[in-house]
Amino acid sequence: CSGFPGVYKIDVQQGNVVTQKMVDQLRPGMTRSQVRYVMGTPLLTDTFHEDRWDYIYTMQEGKGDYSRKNLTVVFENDTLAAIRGDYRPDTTN
Amino acid sequence: CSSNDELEIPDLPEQEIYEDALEALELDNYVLAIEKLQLLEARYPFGRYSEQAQLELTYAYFKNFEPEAARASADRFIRLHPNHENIDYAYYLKGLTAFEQDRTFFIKYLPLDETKRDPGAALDGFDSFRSLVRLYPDSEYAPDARKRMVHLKNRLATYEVHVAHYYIQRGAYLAAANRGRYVIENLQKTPAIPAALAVMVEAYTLLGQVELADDAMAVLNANYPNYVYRPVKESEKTLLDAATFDLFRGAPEAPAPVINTLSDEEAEEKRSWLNRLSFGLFGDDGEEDAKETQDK
Amino acid sequence: EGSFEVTDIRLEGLQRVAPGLVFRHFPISNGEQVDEQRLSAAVRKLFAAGYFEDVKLARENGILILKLRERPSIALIRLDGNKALKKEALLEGLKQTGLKEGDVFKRATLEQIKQDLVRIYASQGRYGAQVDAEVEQLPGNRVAVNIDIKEGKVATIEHINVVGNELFDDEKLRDLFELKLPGFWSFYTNDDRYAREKLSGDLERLRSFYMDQGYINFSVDSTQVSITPDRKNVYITVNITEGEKFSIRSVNLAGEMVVPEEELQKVLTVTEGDTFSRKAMVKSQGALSRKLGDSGYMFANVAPSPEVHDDNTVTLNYFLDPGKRTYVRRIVIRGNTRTADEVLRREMRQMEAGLASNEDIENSKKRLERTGYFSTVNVETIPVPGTSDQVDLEYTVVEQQSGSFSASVGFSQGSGLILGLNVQQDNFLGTGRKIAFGISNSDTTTEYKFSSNDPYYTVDGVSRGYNVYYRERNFDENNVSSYETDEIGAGVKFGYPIDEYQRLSFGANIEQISLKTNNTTPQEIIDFIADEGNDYLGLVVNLGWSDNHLNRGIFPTNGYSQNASLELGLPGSDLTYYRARYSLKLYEPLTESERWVAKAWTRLGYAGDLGSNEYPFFKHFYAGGLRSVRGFESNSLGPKDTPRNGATADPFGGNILLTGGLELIFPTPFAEGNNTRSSLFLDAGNVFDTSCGATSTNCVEGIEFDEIRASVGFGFSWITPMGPLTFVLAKPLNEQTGDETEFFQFALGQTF
Amino acid sequence: CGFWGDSEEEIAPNSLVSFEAEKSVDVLWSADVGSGLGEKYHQFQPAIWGDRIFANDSNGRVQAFSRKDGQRLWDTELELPASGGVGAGYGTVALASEVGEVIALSDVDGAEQWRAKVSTEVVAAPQINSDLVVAQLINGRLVAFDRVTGERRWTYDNLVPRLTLRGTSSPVVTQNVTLAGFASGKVVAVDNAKGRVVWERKAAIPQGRSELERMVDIDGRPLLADGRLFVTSYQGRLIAMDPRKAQILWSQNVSSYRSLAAGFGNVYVSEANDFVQAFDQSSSASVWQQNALENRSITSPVALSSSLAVADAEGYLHFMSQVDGHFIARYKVDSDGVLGDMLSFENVLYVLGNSGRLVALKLK
Repeated sequence: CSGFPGVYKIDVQQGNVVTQKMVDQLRPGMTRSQVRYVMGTPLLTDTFHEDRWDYIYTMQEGKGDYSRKNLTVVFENDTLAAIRGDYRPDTTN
Repeated sequence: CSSNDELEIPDLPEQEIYEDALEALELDNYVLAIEKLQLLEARYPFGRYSEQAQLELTYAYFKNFEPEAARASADRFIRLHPNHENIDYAYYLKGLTAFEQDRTFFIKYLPLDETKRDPGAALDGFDSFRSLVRLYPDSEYAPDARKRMVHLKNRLATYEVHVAHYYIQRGAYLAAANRGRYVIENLQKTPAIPAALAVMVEAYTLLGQVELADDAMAVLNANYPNYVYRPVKESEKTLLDAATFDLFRGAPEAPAPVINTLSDEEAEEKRSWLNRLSFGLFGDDGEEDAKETQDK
Repeated sequence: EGSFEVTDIRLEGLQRVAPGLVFRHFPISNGEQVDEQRLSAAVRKLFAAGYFEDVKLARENGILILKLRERPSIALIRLDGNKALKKEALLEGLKQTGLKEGDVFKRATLEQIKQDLVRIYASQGRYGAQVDAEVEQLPGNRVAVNIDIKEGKVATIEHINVVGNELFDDEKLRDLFELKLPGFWSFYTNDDRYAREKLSGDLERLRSFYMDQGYINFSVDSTQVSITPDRKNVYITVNITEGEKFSIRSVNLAGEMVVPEEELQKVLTVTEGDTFSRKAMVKSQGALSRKLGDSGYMFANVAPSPEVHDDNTVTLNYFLDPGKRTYVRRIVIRGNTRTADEVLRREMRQMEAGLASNEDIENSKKRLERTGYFSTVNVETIPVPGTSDQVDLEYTVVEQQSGSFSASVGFSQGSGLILGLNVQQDNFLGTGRKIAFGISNSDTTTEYKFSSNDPYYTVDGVSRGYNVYYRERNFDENNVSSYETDEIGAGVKFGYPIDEYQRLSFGANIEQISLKTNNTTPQEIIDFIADEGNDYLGLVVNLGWSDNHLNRGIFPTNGYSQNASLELGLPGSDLTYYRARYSLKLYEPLTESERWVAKAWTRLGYAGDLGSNEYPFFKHFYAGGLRSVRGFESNSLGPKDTPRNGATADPFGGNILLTGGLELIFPTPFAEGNNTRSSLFLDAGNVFDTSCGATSTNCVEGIEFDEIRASVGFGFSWITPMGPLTFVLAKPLNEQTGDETEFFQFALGQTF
Repeated sequence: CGFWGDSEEEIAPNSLVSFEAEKSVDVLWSADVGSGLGEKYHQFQPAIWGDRIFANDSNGRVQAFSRKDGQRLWDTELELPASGGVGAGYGTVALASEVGEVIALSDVDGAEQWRAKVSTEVVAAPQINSDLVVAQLINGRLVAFDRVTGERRWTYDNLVPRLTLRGTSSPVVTQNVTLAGFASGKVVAVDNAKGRVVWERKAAIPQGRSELERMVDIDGRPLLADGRLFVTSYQGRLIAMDPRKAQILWSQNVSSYRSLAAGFGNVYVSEANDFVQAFDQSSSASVWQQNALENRSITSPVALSSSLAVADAEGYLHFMSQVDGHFIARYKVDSDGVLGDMLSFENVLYVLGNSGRLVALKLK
């Protein structure tokens, strides 16, 4: 049995909330501060990956289900070069 | 009712007051020494002894357990006499006051693991020691200051790792990764670095950031080849475990190595026999219960 | 003369000023080429330093000679005639304006001393003070400054006149003022001394008084403050226009709805038709920004803008600017020099590196307070520099003794050597684990007990605890039916949360009890042993439910806590029984400061056998005593046993417990801080027995309400380093013959 | 120092000086004007019109007496907190209250004619001419009402500092100009038709740093004598002006918050430190100074035939010779002391003491 049946567990949320509206505003060549203005300050910036910001969002519900989303933003000499992860900028409009 | 015909303090010459003060200091009568030195400062503010008297006054406050007064008098000395030859002593005293401020009598003799608690005023001590070491590297107090700085830095690093381990257990893996990163970026050259890297590896793995985890592991193995990486996350305790007092649970693979601050790099400690018997109450619980070696 | 090279500098006339000081202000040093112009500039700079009355320059080819005449320094400032203000206060005041013993004396300082002192006295309301000072030469180029003060009387407020008030009379409005006409207490409170800040504070109170009752157009037109020529009396006149009373026409929200509007509407406490009140408007503004804060918008800005219409109604608009979603970067914990960081962090509902939520931050603070390990808990939100959407949280705690420690060694002819050591620590060595162990030895009881409970056996708060005890008791002495028991037992207990406030618990104990009788053991016990024997081994299961909404662990002032428990002697044990208990504590603050609180409590119990054997008498409920109906000796209420061989009847307890009470908690006079609690109480209750033994004489079956005992009294509790100290003065209201009452009761170790 | 508040040493009033009396006081009559002046530093002054004298107490009770024998003619109970003295003239008696009301009574029978609201307290007696009743408020405002109907005709506002000296000067209302001194230290002439400023002069300049040191109130009533206008100010100057051309003729550094008196070509001042000084009206030279009454908190001086009279806080009347200021008589008139200005009319001195007793007396 998973731990104690019926135990109340709190929700554990981590990381930045990312919305499609935000992602749509991303354009290649943006500076770091422009990305930060659109997406907010990233909570995950790894020491060994200067040129990469990860906008990860995880939610572990007390009731059990777990969801995770991530958007990796890659810079080349300080301008936005690539976007990887669970969102696609819909730049049609 | 305030009789303000105070006794007129006789006008003693500067020399005599200073000698009385030194004598009181010898006899460890710090209250009297403070009184004399304060009188000297008021009567002969620019006298021959005024600079030296201020240093002695700081020392007397420190010995008399008056941290605020000691810090204020040290600051005033540093401001007034920037190029006095034993100004390094003033920095040192200021650092010592802060360092000792929190270690009240009661706490010193309790088996409390310092690295799990609030460093408190000791942090202010860190800055004074750092300016002492930076400005006067060859002062006679620099070595001890450096040693205390190392001790403090290690203690802070170990504290961060403790918190990271809690967040791993709690399931807040990004928080744990950031705590690990804080040690790497701010508290370099401490024995807790490998444990901090290990936490980052585990946190990134649990976050599904395989690439970041592998890179962190690479850095860990490169710099600390003989460090044995072991995840900290314990499987969830079940009803069965609870009922059978964990005896059949099988000890979680030995938890990440204990970070010993001043002793050798990677001592390892299993959960002691006494600890298991006393249901985790007494003795070493194997968690990063860093021993704090005797203060030289 | 052109320029020349300075080979050496000689100082003449120095008495007390250190040479180092001169060189620091004289910007010329050996080996420099100097000319006339540079020399005079240097002299001017040295003179400006203020240590010297006169600086002359002379030259012997390369050697520069500075002829200096030091300005006298103030060796002593003597004050005379100062009664109301002590010498230290005045010297401190002078120091602020840069004038203290040891300073250099300049002619201007004399005039400055007079003005500073007059201003210090004026700030104390002594407008009539007169000060004069003169200088006295002392040997060694030093001076003493003698100051003579006539303090004069303090200007008291003679008259506060409010002009233009039709709706409320002067008397009512004057009550709002902190500035008061001289009253009986004025000599002590000094509230009749005029101070400009106090007046502006009073006007603010006047404005909110009106604005909170609908008078949105209220205004203070002008105020005049005048003082009598003898500077003893102050007259204050406040001219106001009250304006009309307004009600709220409609409330609407505007701006970016990041939280669904219905949820925001729910939080509002101002509704259409209410009388306008600025306080209510501001309260709803706070509620709105907190609601936004709960979903991550910590820096939300809610601006209320009332729109006044001429039909005496107001449209209340709230403009919402949520700002950016905010995240918590780090949670720093300060002040826990003894408690381990994890013990605090595990109570937190707000996570690091996650969305910030006001509710979680506030709830974390409450949970820390609920542990009872800290006397005060404060939380501060600090914006992270360089970001507009990250904050750090800093929780600062002040630790306090939680638990108790008592040791006693003594000797009494009655019970021989008395040895007692009882330690109960809720936060043992700061690990958050609760440890209690006791060793006591006297001829009525010998007891060894140990119990421990780890509230966080799992990270979610599943607790696990153990207890083991060995106890020999002789009930002869302490006013209960007399018999002796030998008990030994051990058990384990688990508890786990089922929501933010409720917990379930279950535990199992193995108990071995043996009874011994003596010639005064009452009949009931003799009969019981006859039926059931005197040796019982059993497995006892405890099921529990608790629901704790209290706002603090120790001395709560708000919220309620209730718990119910069921103890079962399981079949297969020698004695099968059930013992159900329920207790409730309810705190209702009476004032906003929550220093006056009404409390209601009840403790109920019902027990019975499970068929095969009689309900064990030693599991009876008792009533009376400090944690029950105060004013009666502990355990002395309820049915009595049937004595044998001429012994007196002793309380026998019962299987029904009915107790409760009401309390008024009030602020302890002369004591700040929250480590004391005083209250007036009304207690009531008793125990009853559903079945009396065949041979029992003074036992009545079933509940009789006129048997309920009650008492009133005063209780005081204080958290000492040794643990909570409680004493009670109680007056029973309806004691009956045979009741054992106690006017004064005292205990170390429990609060009530 | 006692427990009940600190017993600072009071600055003691000078003791009475002994001297050889040259004249004696003859009390013509005295009358009781209600429950006295209360302790609220009320400076009530009686008013004379024709052969009647009017006076009020602090509860709004106004009475009229015959000037000859003190016989009470009428007595009106207004049941409101009077804050200023009473003004009389041209058939109207006007009184002001603490809650910002000006009340006009008929001087024949004391019946109320009209009542008007003003924006704040009035502590000076309203002044009356043939067609206006002018009141000066404590916030530096002058309000003129139609004497008969009470309808507001004009107002003039002068900005006063936040902290002022208690008490306001009563304006001098001539037929077509009103002269008023304010707590701002300014003297203003206002035309009675529309209330427009004719001229404005600074009688004193505030000095010093604290609000206390910068007070320059004009609290005494300006004095029109022989074509000159004399104005005193607290912590300021005594100035003599030409009221038409608003030109300052001379000034003397004297601090006073009292009204002035004139006689024998001199102008008499009760200084703030209770010295009495005489200055020549035209040359401004100081003729004589009487310092014996220091710290006795004396009232404004009043010329009575050849003598100059002041009263003090212990209720003594001191008569000095107008020639050289030496004492010629003394008489205890009211044990509660005298605060308000006194009146002299046809060689009779009328004194309203703090106990509420109105006394008419002559010097023989």
